[in-house]
Amino acid sequence: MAAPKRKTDIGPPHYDQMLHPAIKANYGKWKSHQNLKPGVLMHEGESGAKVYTVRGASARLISITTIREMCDLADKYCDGFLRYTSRNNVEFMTDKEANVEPLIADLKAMGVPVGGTGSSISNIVHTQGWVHCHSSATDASGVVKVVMDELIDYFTSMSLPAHLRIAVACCLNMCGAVHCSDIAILGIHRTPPTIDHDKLGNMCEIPTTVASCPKAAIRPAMVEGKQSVEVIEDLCMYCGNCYTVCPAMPIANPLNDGISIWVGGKVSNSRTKPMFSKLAIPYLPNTPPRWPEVSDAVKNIVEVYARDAKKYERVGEWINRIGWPQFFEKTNLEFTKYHIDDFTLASSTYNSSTHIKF
Amino acid sequence: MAAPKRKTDIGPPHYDQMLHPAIKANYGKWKSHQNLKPGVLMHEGESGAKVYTVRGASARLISITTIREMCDLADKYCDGFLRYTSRNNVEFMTDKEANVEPLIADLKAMGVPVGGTGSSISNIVHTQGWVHCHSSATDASGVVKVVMDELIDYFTSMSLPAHLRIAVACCLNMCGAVHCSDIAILGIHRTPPTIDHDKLGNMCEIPTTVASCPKAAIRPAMVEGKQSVEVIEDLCMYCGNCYTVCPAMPIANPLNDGISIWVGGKVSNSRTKPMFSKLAIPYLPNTPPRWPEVSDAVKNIVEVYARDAKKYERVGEWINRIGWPQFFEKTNLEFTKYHIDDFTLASSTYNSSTHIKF
Amino acid sequence: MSNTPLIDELVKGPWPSFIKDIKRTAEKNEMCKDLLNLLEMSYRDKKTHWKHGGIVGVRGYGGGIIGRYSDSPELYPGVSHFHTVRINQPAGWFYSTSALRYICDLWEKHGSGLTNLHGSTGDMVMLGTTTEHLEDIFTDLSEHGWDLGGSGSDMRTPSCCLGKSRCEFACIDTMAICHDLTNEWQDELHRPAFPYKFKIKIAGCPNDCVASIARSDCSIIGTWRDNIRQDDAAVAKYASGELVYGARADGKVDIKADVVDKCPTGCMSYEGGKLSIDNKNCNRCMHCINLMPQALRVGVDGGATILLGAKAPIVQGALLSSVLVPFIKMDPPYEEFKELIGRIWEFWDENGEARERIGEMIVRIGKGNFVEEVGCDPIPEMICEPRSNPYIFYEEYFEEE
Amino acid sequence: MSNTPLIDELVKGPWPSFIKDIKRTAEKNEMCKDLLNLLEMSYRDKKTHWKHGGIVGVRGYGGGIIGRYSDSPELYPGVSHFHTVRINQPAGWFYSTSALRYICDLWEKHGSGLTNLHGSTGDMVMLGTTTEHLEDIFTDLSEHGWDLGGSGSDMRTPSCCLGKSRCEFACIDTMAICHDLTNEWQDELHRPAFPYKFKIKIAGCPNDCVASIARSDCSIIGTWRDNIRQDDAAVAKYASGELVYGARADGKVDIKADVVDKCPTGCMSYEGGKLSIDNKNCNRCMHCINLMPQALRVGVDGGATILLGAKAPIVQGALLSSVLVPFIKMDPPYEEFKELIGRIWEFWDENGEARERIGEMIVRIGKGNFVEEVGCDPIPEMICEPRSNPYIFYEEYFEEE
Ligand code: SRM
Ligand code: SRM
Ligand code: SRM
Ligand code: SRM
Ligand code: SF4
Ligand code: SF4
Ligand code: SF4
Ligand code: SF4
Ligand code: SF4
Ligand code: SF4
Ligand code: SF4
Ligand code: SF4
Repeated sequence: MAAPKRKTDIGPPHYDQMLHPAIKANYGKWKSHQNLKPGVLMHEGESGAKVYTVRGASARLISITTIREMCDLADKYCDGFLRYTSRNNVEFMTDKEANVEPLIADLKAMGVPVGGTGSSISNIVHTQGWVHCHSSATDASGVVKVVMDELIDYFTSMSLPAHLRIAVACCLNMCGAVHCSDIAILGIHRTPPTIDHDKLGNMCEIPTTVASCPKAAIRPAMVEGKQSVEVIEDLCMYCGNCYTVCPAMPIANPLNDGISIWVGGKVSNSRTKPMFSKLAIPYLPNTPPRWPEVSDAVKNIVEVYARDAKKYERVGEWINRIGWPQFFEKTNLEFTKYHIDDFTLASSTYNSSTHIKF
Repeated sequence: MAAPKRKTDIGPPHYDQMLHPAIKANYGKWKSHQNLKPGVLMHEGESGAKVYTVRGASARLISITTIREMCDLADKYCDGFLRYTSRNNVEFMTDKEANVEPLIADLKAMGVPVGGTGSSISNIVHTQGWVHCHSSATDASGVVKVVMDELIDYFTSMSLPAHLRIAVACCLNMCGAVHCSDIAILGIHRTPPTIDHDKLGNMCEIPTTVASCPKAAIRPAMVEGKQSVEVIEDLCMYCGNCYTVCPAMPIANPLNDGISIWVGGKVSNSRTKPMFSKLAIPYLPNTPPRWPEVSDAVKNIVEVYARDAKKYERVGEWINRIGWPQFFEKTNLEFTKYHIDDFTLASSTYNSSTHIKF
Repeated sequence: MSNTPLIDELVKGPWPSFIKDIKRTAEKNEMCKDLLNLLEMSYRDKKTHWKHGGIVGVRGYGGGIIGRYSDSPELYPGVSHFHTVRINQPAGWFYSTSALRYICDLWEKHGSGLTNLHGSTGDMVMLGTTTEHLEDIFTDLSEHGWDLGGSGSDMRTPSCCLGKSRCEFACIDTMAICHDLTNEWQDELHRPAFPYKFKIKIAGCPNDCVASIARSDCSIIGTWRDNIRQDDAAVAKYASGELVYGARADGKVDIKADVVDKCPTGCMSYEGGKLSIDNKNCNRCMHCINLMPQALRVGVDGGATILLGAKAPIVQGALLSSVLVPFIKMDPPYEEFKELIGRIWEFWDENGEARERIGEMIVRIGKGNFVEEVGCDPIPEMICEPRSNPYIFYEEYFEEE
Repeated sequence: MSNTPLIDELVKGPWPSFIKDIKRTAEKNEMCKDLLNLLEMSYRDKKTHWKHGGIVGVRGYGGGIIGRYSDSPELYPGVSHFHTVRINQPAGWFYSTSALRYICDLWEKHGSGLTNLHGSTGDMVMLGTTTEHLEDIFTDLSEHGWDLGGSGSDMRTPSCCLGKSRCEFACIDTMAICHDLTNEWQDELHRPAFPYKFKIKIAGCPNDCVASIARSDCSIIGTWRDNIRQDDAAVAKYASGELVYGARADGKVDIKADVVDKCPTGCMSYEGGKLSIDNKNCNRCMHCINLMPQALRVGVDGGATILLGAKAPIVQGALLSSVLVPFIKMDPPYEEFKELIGRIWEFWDENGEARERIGEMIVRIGKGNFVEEVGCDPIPEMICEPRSNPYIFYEEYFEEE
């Protein structure tokens, strides 16, 4: 029996094979676009050609059952092509205007909301959570589900002052662009790691483990005659990086793990420079299966923003205009000492001016 | 013989004794002011009372000869009162409008330029330099003199877009508000300290000396059997703080000491927040007695600013509008790696955007 | 009663439910069933039940597979091993249905049937398989023209916005670049040899629809050097309301208030119905073009700004990418760019500490030094502002003669 | 030929010449003569000729005198000792000529005749005397109602802008406060007992004419809580050009462009000749008031913003003061303020490291912790923005029951 063929380093398939003919024909020759309604874009080529895009929501964590259904629709309406966006929505493209409405109807029938374009809340970028990661302080897909259930009307409309981008990450590793989101939902640990001294010496390199700590809270130590480490608990701020590096230092703590909320980040260079998200709520409890505290908190921020911001103001731009004191006042959120930075760039966040509103 | 009386902790004389009657009468009851011409202010009380202020330049380093002459003028025109400003100018106040012009004439005759109000270049805040400080990398009073000789027309007029404040400090200790000046002139060392190992152990506390170094470049060391320290020269950036703490580590080096120029700082909260000055020229040679490189460099920056800034734009506000690339282009100054921050807040100064002008 | 009352709550509601989806697939797949059980347990315990990953992989490759084991193999044997396979997506995440159906078939045969389309880095993330399947999966994939993505301390799978394929704003051909770089650096992608991971993301314009500036060690962002193209007739149509900014429900454009006054550089004016742009002072923020795409277009002399160093918070705090090269032409074969990256990798290899991202190294050694070492000229575009502290390492000095 | 050809170059030019002044005084004073010689030597050698200071002082005081010795006593004995005496200036730097003449006489008798009016901290800086004169100087001074200023690790001589004495913008009585605090804390001023120096500067309004925010450990800056007072008739006069912004040669005010459009909060509008201010959104920047002082005035409910921590670069980089208390009434006897400073000093005393300014300590221990320890509530006015890094020290957590 001949060994099966095994090529390496061939790279991904060429995108050329994956493009709808109308996309291929107008590649690099687009002139403009219009946003016809929520979830529907029309791109116009220099030649006058038109391509319609319908954007549907996706849970991102999807099974082959769902993917095949999406393929069925693409076969029916889009000559057998489709794509996913950088925020995990699914997009169907066709040059036949007549296909748009039937496609939308089929999507809705399948339970796929159509929207996410323009001044909407698009899909939530997120991570693995309890579905697949050892590091997670909370679930990701579940949190996304409950938050989007609450905010779905903002997905299917374009009624906000500007784009609003939400992200979820299940630990401080922040897989995804969580740290630059209009609203970021972040799983957090709040207690120091425990140390399995029996295993540490065998499982982990001690110098690497010591170096992993941003706060220099870890020191080599002999414990009961074993090479291990100790954690100076006063210095530890629960980032979990030691656990990433050394499995013998688990940090999960069901009683205390939870979620923090961050606001005002952005990525685009439109008008203002990209910005990091800033702390809004230091801690909300982990309350599966539907995390009502989290979805309420996010909804509250979105609603205050929707009411108060001016046209074309992203969340961060809105807050910069009104100032953080008014942000906390208007959202009715508590300001605590945790909001005041104490890490390496802290001094650059202090208010070194008398610019204060009374 | 009785010991002379010796009171302690009586504090300074009460300012009440020092106030012109018209100032006292209107104390806390001022309504408004006008800037009648360069160097002349008129303050108006709620009662309608008027007080005229004439501001004259001062070298700050002044002798009793000069002070007595100033007193003569105050006796002649101001009922025996005068004051100095926070930028070391001298101010004469009178409620008699008729006194203003004769006073100005006398001041000019004395060689005292009148001006420094409003959108002018006021007096240069400065420090001791070679006149009195062991730490100085350059002279202060001499540099001030040559720069103001060059810029005097900006002192006696109000022709600039806004206030322009210059400061000189003779070492990195920066006595004065040098670090927040429209233009700052700063004496610098550029070579590591030398170490007098014979004296160090006796003169200096080794732990304090080690701790004094911002870059952790100093380590305790035994040298030829003596307790001393060593400097890791690759880490040293010549701040001189070790010398401040330990006289056995002199840092002055005539060949290499020099001057750096900083721009765009401000202190007032007017419009924009207070700002630090930023590096414009990393090094100019120390060329007493008239430092032509320094006065030319400052003049060039002032002139470009005067031409290019909009009304009411301080230097830093102007640069923030046009951007640093255009600042370097318009002033024809070289941008070097030294301009790129590499200290603790460095990452916050990187351009994390695509906002670039071509 | 259901075994999974907690996660069943997530079947409710209008947003697509991943639980519903897994449940449907669980009818045919045991791994799905046990995943649901394990997840229910996490929802009850408020705790992950995955253990720290082990090292698994396919022959000849150092990355592409994330090993994953549950902490309760005895309870839920279906997910005792539940590794992830990262398949390198086609550039721009475009698919033919035949290609996607092939992947579905593969995952039906060799895995849980669950995926992430896509992972945050951009890969097709195939969730849940066991070690024994890995070689077969790989062979099958490579036979069908697919390959694995990155993981570990390698170049990670590059990704890009859809660029010229469907966007008039694209100043560079993001998908062509992405495909080319991925192929050029297959060895760097598959055999971890760097101090730490290295991510590349390519956006066609400063809107940065792939968030490259926030999450790639190297961000390639399209821009232009010449002038914004302007169609005055279309400007007039926006002014009259005939054209609107379609991305907002309320999209009528007030050219003065919404465009000119929001221009960050103040380089636009609108007087007597005439819109003027002082292009020398435009910083390419895109705002005006975004609002009036029928009237304003990016210039024709396209290229890219290269920025370096974005990363998540750990260890020294999050970083955004920052400018290294303000403008570089990005035409195949991208020699100038590739040589630059070559020099960067070489320098990082020699000077980076273990688990030190390039952005952290730049901060540690100083961006000025870094720039010089990789053969670039220091220029003010690299920074928002020059240093304000006087702690300068002067490298040149005079010596006594 | 002159002995001092180099510094003679500084006699030329229109700006007042300190060399000319010293020369005039040198005719009667040997110290001046030798100072000129020593300075000439510095100008030649490009190097200071002063040695690291020694500790000198007057009985019972730990500060107020800066010891200074030249490195060339044999060459220039007149300046072999050349100490500085810091005399505490009267608040606001106002003088009667009789007071100043007394000082001149004193310095003629006991010193070089040279001064700085004033030192950067605010003192009258009397340059150049010898150790033997110090006690006599002090006795004479105290007999005449004067006292020494600060030096070393003590509270330094407070200073202030002229405030209510001659400025309509003053929201607090800076001179009264400065005088009161100086007297209240004579012990702290004269007997160094702190980890390092502590400077207080008081400005009457956010224009901060004493640069307190840049160079005082505690900045007291006047502000107001109510509304800007507005005189519409005067606004109209500015509009018509009858009134001008006198501080610029070209001072005609364009109310829309120069005032409204430059308001940093956008809280002003000018329509149909009516200027309106949304005072709730005004951040008290002073710009509009500065430009039209006859039309706009600060509110009547004055008080101060208290900011902490400014300092020069060494050791950890320069700091500006930052907000601790947004608004505090500053009426005599200033109890609330003094108690606050008392708590701050106590905490700094216990927690500050040697030679650690309060600003550096705040950065080291975290401003949130500091604020709590000195009994203030954390409020968003203290910061420009909340933290962006997730490195939070949670202090409260749940324990297993
Ligand atoms: C699968 C994925 C999340 C997702 O649900 O999409 C992921 C999952 C993990 N990431 Fe990530 N990262 C993923 C994209 C990211 C991103 C976003 C990106 O690439 O655009 C980031 C932020 C950007 C960055 O790189 O800084 C990210 C920052 C991290 C970090 C922090 C790295 C740092 O330098 O701060 C870690 C920790 C580490 O490397 O040890 C990490 C580590 C991990 C590990 C391997 C956990 C670990 O500690 O070993 C996770 C495996 C989970 C699992 O069991 O499947 N992951 N990770 C993403 C990769 C999918 C793909 O290939 O397409
Ligand atoms: C399809 C997609 C690219 C892809 O390769 O997948 C895409 C496509 C377009 N983007 Fe985007 N953007 C896409 C992710 C992004 C991202 C990345 C992200 O969200 O993670 C950003 C940066 C977001 C941020 O700043 O945090 C992004 C910032 C923009 C902006 C700038 C918005 C702003 O004002 O800040 C525009 C301009 C606009 O819409 O006015 C834009 C405009 C567009 C246009 C109109 C470009 C065009 O001419 O076709 C496209 C249709 C947008 C729409 O949804 O209305 N796109 N866009 C991505 C869709 C994601 C989704 O499913 O929601
Ligand atoms: C005389 C004066 C400069 C002047 O020409 O006006 C001065 C002179 C000295 N300063 Fe200063 N400082 C003077 C105001 C300042 C200021 C400005 C201010 O107070 O508003 C600053 C910046 C603000 C600050 O405090 O941070 C200042 C920051 C320093 C520093 C750096 C302190 C730091 O924390 O970074 C030092 C170094 C030290 O303390 O060892 C210093 C040290 C010194 C010493 C004592 C030199 C030394 O290392 O021992 C200088 C004595 C010179 C001499 O021989 O006379 N001087 N010093 C000022 C005091 C006059 C007065 O009492 O009115
Ligand atoms: C006399 C003095 C206070 C004192 O107690 O000695 C003073 C007095 C006045 N200042 Fe000042 N300022 C004085 C130092 C300052 C300083 C401190 C400094 O320069 O070190 C500042 C902060 C400078 C900075 O930001 O770097 C200062 C920033 C201002 C401003 C804000 C200017 C701006 O736009 O940033 C104003 C408002 C204006 O002039 O429009 C102002 C306005 C005024 C007014 C008009 C206030 C009034 O109603 O009387 C006074 C006359 C100003 C003039 O010169 O035209 N004063 N003023 C100081 C004179 C110094 C000198 O001799 O030149
Ligand atoms: S954010 Fe943390 S827990 Fe979530 S997938 Fe990434 S590494 Fe795992
Ligand atoms: S959790 Fe973070 S801060 Fe705490 S010991 Fe581990 S690495 Fe250090
Ligand atoms: S700046 Fe430096 S050299 Fe100048 S007076 Fe202050 S301590 Fe002395
Ligand atoms: S000069 Fe500054 S950096 Fe150099 S050794 Fe001395 S204290 Fe350290
Ligand atoms: S980044 Fe620019 S080119 Fe790419 S999809 Fe977004 S708008 Fe289009
Ligand atoms: S792209 Fe931005 S900076 Fe350039 S003209 Fe348009 S709005 Fe102004
Ligand atoms: S700080 Fe304000 S109150 Fe004091 S002098 Fe300046 S403008 Fe007047
Ligand atoms: S004081 Fe400043 S913020 Fe307030 S209204 Fe005037 S210009 Fe605007």
